[in-house]
Amino acid sequence: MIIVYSTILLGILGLTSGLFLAFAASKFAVKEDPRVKLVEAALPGINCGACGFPGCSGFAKAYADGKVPKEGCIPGRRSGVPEKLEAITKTSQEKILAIWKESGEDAEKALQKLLSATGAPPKPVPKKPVRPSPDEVAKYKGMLKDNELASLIYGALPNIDCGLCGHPGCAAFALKLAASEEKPEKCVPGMRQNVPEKVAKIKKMSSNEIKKMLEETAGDPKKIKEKLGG
Amino acid sequence: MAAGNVKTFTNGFIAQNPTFVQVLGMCPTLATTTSAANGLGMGLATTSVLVMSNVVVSLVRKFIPDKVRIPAYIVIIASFVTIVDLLMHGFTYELWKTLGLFIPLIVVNCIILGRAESFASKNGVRASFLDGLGMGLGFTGSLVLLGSVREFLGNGSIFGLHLSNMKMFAMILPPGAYIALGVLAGMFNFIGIKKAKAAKAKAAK
Amino acid sequence: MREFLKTGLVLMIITTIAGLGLALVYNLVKEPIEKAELAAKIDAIRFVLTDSVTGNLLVPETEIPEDGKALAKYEWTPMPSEEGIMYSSTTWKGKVQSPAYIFETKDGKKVYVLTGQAVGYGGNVVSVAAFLTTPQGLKLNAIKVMEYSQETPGLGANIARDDIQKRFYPIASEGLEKGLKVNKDAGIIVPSNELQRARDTEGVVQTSDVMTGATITPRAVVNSINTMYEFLKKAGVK
Amino acid sequence: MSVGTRLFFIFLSALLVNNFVLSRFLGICPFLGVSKKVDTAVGMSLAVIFVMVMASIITWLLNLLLVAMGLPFLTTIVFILIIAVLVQFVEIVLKKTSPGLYEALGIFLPLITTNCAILGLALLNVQQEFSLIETIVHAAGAGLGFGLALVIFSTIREKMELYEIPESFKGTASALVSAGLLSMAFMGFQGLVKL
Repeated sequence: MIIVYSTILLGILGLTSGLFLAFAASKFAVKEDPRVKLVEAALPGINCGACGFPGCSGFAKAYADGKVPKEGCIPGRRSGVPEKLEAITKTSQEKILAIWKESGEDAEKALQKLLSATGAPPKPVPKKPVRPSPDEVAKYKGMLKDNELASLIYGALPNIDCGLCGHPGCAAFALKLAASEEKPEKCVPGMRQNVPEKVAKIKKMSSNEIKKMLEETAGDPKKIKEKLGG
Repeated sequence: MAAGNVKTFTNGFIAQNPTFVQVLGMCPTLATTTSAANGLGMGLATTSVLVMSNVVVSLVRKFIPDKVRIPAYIVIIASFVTIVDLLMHGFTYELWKTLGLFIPLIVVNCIILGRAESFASKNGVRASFLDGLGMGLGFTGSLVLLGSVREFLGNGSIFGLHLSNMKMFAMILPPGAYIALGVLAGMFNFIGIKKAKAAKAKAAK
Repeated sequence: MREFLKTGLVLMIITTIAGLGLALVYNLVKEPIEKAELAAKIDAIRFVLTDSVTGNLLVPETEIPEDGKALAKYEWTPMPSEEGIMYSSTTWKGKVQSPAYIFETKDGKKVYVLTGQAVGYGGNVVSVAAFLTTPQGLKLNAIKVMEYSQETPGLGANIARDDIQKRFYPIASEGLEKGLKVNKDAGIIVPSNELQRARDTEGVVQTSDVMTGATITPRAVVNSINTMYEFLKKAGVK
Repeated sequence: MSVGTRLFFIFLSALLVNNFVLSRFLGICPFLGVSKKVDTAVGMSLAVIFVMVMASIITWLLNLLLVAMGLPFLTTIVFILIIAVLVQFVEIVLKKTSPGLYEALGIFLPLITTNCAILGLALLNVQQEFSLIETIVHAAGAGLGFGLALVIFSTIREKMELYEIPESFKGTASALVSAGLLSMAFMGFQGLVKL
């Protein structure tokens, strides 16, 4: 007898609570900003409050308004949450809405779609910097000749062609910087030699100032660094 | 796949140790670690429930609509806890008598629902099984560690073997639990920071 | 509408399976639990029936029941019981479980074995006690605490230790008559050579030295003894 | 001891003597997590008190049903299911009816489902065999006790941000040690109530 009672009682309780929640959810439905929902899906969801925010949804809202860094979620740090958060902030609003519609407002599916779309690996595979081959480096160096801004920026870079910025060598990176398709912070060794300030200085210079500096230093990176060092 | 699994398994020991790093599951940690044996008993019970619920949650994760996600996971966890409670009550009567109140509280132990939500609901069965096992053993490790520290300071014994008759009774009382765990957490961070510094120094060289 | 049903049904399936599983496990485990608890009870009865001073059994060995059937022969229920509780005391807020048992000692004196309980830190603290009829009146021969799972581990749960339970017995009828108190409530510290005298004459049980920081659990045991004594008096036992 | 004093004793013992966080070790995960800022602490305490009282009433009634049907082993699972459903319902209603209050209070609610204090309280109400009024008073006392400990602790932690703490003791480690001292202080209330 006990078995029958227990199964029926729990069955009824389950049904009523399920219907109750579904009914309440639809009756009190509220439009949610999909970006916050995506961020929430990326978080571990344990609501531990270690970030100081009350639960993951609190942290998600704050992150969406840019009030908190992507490492704010302490348990998430080692399971690749910062990379996912970065991928979300990078995608534009229209793209998010599109993905949101496509995946029928299911945060999990939308997150997977978004991560695969922006190439950020859903699984946190550590990026091993690929050391560029010498001929690749030479090829880009050749292309520097006819672009003064790029060759001046090249002079400011550490020129160790480590590839940490994700580009094959400093020359390629300099060309990208000149076309402002890349951010100077990407140059990891450059951080200690305040490369970002130097690049900013160069960007502000007019074209003949650049030409003058190139002639004075004859394009020698060491002299360019001294001039820019300041 | 094997390397990934080993990593998921060992993840729970140091890298994401539930007690010291993720700061989860504090209620049973502080309460049952008055002795190493209690800590061990509690740790193993939690591990078994954690592994079972992780596996089942990852099995059914596709069928559960998002609206009833938390109640569904909690029902799964609660039924495993009650099963463990009944089995312990029937077959290991002595241990059950000492751990009475804390077995039902495993249900709301933040680790289990945490792992169910953040890991099991997003990964396959094998990975969830290993994660549950790793996290559970990491949790048991920290429970036994804290249990032996408190038992040693509290009544001079570990696992009941009498070592010293220095009895700092405060260690058994609630404040002792907080302080002991605080100091242990501090040491854990200290080791972590020193390791990180050593790693950075090596990388910079 | 369909969407509601889907959610409701999914949760219902899960809870029904859970309910079924639990009920099956409960049925599987019901006998072992009863067996384990009966075994524990019989051990307790054997324990309380041994004279704490001389260490030998008050009743002949053959009288100690081996199983539920043998135990039933000694049952004694002077009052009606509802939900297994025969008597509850308003003064001591304790309860006496039904049934009680009567044994005959070797020299024909009656021994009343009762199961009493009182609310402790987290729940009921249940204990089995034996009261021996002596010319001066009823004497608490021994007590064994059975159920203490809700007490705080390491604090109240220390009541399980035999050396601590020894502080609660034996107690002469004069102490019982006065109504037992824990030494903390009586506000005195009993010197270690006076423990027995303090119990027999003033009815004060010294526990604060062995169970510092835990007063609720020992107070629950003392209250259950007082309740059992009050029950025996009400049941007309001299 | 008249009913009134007994109720007051139950309230006082839940509030101070057997404080849910500092001596019964229940509800520590949010206690450590959310106590960084005072306003989140106050919001969290209100949410906890609110849910504790409602959950206690419903679980007390359900327990009558369970005992009547002779299913004692279902207590845990039925209680926790009700708590989870209740919390989720309150969150949905709050999000719609008063976004302002939801902003301050509602976001704590998913955090409360995994809070050991609520289930611990529900189980204690049943084990102590409280009547309905006593259960409500006990729940209010426990909730206020939780809130009291949380708010006091958050003020301490806000001050602690200013002290220079050794690198490895920042954050949770120093929080735990100061919680230990706070729990020692609360032990001072030990003999206050002989329940």
